[in-house]
Amino acid sequence: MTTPIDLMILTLVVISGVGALAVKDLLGAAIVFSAYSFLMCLAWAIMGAVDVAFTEAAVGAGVSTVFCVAAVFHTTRRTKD
Amino acid sequence: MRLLALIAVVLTGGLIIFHTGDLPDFGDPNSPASTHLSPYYLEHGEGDTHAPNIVSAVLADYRGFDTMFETTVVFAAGLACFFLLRRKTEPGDKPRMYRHLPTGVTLRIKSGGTFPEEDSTEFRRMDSHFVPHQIIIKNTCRLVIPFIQVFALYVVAHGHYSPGGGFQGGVLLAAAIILYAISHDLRRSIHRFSEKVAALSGSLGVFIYAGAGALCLLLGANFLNYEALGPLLGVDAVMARSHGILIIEIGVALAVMAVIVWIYYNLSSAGKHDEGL
Amino acid sequence: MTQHFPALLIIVPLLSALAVSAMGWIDRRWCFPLAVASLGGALAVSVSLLVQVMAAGPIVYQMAGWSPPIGITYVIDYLNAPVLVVVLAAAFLNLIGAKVRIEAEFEEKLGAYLALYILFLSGMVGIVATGDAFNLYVLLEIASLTGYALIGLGKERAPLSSLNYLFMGTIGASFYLLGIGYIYIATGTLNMADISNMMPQLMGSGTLFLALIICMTGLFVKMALFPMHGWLPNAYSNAPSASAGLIAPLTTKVMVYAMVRVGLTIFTPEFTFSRAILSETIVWLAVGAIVAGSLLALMQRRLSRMLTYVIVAEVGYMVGGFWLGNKTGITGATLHIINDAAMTLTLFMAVSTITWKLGSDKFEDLKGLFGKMPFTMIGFVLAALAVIGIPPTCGFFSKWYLITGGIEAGQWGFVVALLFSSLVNAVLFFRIFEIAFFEPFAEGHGHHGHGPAMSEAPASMVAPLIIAALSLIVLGLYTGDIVTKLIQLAIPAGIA
Amino acid sequence: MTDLLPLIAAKYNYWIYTILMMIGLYAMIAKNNLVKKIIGMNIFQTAIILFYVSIAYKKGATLPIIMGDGHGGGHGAIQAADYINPLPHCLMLTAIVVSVATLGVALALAIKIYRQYGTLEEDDINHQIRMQAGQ
Repeated sequence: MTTPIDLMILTLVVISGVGALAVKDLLGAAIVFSAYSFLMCLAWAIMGAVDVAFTEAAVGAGVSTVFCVAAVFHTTRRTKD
Repeated sequence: MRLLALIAVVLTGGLIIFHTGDLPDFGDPNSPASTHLSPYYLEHGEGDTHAPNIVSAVLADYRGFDTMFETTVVFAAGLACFFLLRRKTEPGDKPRMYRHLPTGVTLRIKSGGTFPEEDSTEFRRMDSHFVPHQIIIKNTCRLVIPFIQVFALYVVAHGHYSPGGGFQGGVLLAAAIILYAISHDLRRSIHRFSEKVAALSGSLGVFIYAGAGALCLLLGANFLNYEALGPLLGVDAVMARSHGILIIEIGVALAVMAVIVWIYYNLSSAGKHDEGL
Repeated sequence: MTQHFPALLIIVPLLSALAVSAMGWIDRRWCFPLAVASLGGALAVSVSLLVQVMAAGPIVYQMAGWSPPIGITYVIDYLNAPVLVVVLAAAFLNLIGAKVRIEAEFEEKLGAYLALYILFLSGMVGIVATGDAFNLYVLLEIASLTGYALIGLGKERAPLSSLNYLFMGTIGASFYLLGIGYIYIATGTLNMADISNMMPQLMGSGTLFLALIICMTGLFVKMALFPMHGWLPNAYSNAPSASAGLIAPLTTKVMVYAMVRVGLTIFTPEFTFSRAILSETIVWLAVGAIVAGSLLALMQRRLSRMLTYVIVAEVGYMVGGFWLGNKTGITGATLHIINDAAMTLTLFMAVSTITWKLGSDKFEDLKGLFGKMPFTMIGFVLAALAVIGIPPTCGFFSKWYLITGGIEAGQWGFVVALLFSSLVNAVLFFRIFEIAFFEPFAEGHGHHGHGPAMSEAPASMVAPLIIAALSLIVLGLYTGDIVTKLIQLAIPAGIA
Repeated sequence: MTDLLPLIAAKYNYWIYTILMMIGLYAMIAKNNLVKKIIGMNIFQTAIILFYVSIAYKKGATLPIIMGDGHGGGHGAIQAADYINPLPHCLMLTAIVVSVATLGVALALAIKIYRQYGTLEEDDINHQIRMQAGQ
């Protein structure tokens, strides 16, 4: 049986995923997306995929966010959706 | 467009959810996925490669050919970002900002004026006049960066025994350099780790990987069969595989570090390499 | 050393791509010779593999020395040996033909461009040669990622087209990856031969049927089958022409090859064609692709854009032919992979030569082109005849197989669509011949009646073009051999 | 309800992955802003990684790092059922790397597009293209 914390984290993952797409500010979206990646990394660590979780923590929550912020810095923060 | 997207998405999702019932239950140890191939890796992985972390063994040895292309993908992404974004700018074509460190005064020098020397201790170049002088951030990063780098080296070298390996270590090494670039500025980071060095060490990293494989081929074994390196390293076949994994992890780490930093340089300055985040 | 040739096929381009990219920073003069040498070497290896396969049957190469289900294998058999030769030959000819343009357009970034070019090619070669379902995904991503970059530095709308291509390409590749996941959950293995060994016990599996649908959807997106074709015309027509000449002949064709491989080798034909409704639907999609591609091609006023819609229609030919599910149809589809790669290569090289001299490929600028660039136009005409399907050229034979297959399967819609598309192609190309041959040269009317002076493109551009055009006739003449000695042997016995 | 609950719990991961995939796919097709589309693309890719990681999980098993004295002989035979399936993990490392590579290239293209059109909104860009074509 899956533990409640596992279900909770997965639900949070979905919420933060929707949040990243709903925020009307690209810098905010990048940061919420970083939170999404981090929660995903937690979910994977719980499922025993430590190598994958480690990579996601370094890449998804770290480098990807830096790339997104860099791109937003050179374009614009504003968005219509 | 939105309606169309919604229909497509709901169709796909519906199809997949409809078939979820056919899948084995989550965590079922008797599903075909867990019984056909993976027991071999678990039971023989350590004996074959001397790497208790089976993920590393599979990644770098059994399916090492995939990983070679994984590294190549990263390298290709670096090349692609460079190719798409990089543009040359002539130096001195716009005013520069300098801060006089002892007084904190900001100077704006128009093009054609005399600029202070690049390594001057009194004047420091800034991206714009509102950049604060963050002594706390700079010094904290200066303290943290060496530890990140040492940890990254540990992650690379200890990939056989614990989670981690070339890719994760490479990303951490890159993170240290990116941290330096953010806390100080992009120019100083490029001064220490230049674009050319990044590009060349990206190629070198992939070359270490593919070259190790090709060396096995020259020694008469199949491509990437590290057993062939045994006589060269003076160890038996199992240890040769273990050392082979280490060699290619180092190659991956080098390539990934260089390329991630290279991509960061190009993205954070939109290809101009003058001022970063 | 011969037993290592399947690995050399990949190592030679990969190592030379690294060397080329390094040379771009050290001494740019070495980049081009290195690239040509590596492609030439890989081409020689692939020809020798073709000879080996024809003499001694399929070759299996175990990467890292692990036996098949455990490690990754490369399998060279009757199906992919000829495709490998065509892929490498097309890239080689295009590289030589585009030398002048590449050096003029990307002088600063020559090393990066050529490295991306070779990496793209090594991805394509890997997709064709691999015997591992997941390895195919990784190579697909290499080819796609480099492809986005090669397209992205083109004319004004290129970045946007490239980004749209990236979105669609990622959707396609991710769907393929998802399909592999479903295969893995049902069988527990990733090796193609191993999966197909298990298929007889899993005939009724719903999971595998879903996997088949998802994999095919992914590949259809990547090959731009009709409802998902939106990205292709923009991406190909805005790309730099050196890249278009590489990507247009290879990407869609190699994706069709991957579809054939997934359909025949991973899911055995018994499973792939077991649900009539699926085959029917896909054949009708292919009919839609042929009709829509032909009609949209008629509406274009630019040569390169017209050709991109011809590609959309050609994808319909191959997909439809394969999903007819009979031996003739699959033979036609496989033969058409080879022929269409050669035809598209010739057409795009001709367009590249024309735009190099004229700076435009709008129809009204093509006037009097036969007098001005006779050799280029010879190549163009040959390729056009092949696309229309006139007998001595190769296009006729594959179309013949496809139509026969359609009649055998009773798919009259497909047959009619093929005939309609041939008619439309005839209209398309004869319209261009008319503009280029009969109408007077725009600036020549003040002079004597001798017509415009000849001003052909440099020989390094025209010679590869002529070679590619002649290959269309050679392929046509050797159709019998290709079919009986290779393709017939590649099709599993289970197909009627 | 009593039948449904165990069913949902047994397949919860698969449900979540499908939902995430739908969210990502919808964002990629329907969103107007290019960076939002790129984020949607990454969500789509991570959803598939979640699917693979869920395949690998085994109840009552531990991490795929073999415990023992490190010489392969000092302990009893290794029971495969005691360790989580390592193969999908290895595949997904590759997939994560591919996704970050794609992200880098996509953002590079987005910066290039912004430089060219001064906006990241797709409808504004299409509008500008139509205006240019009309002139």
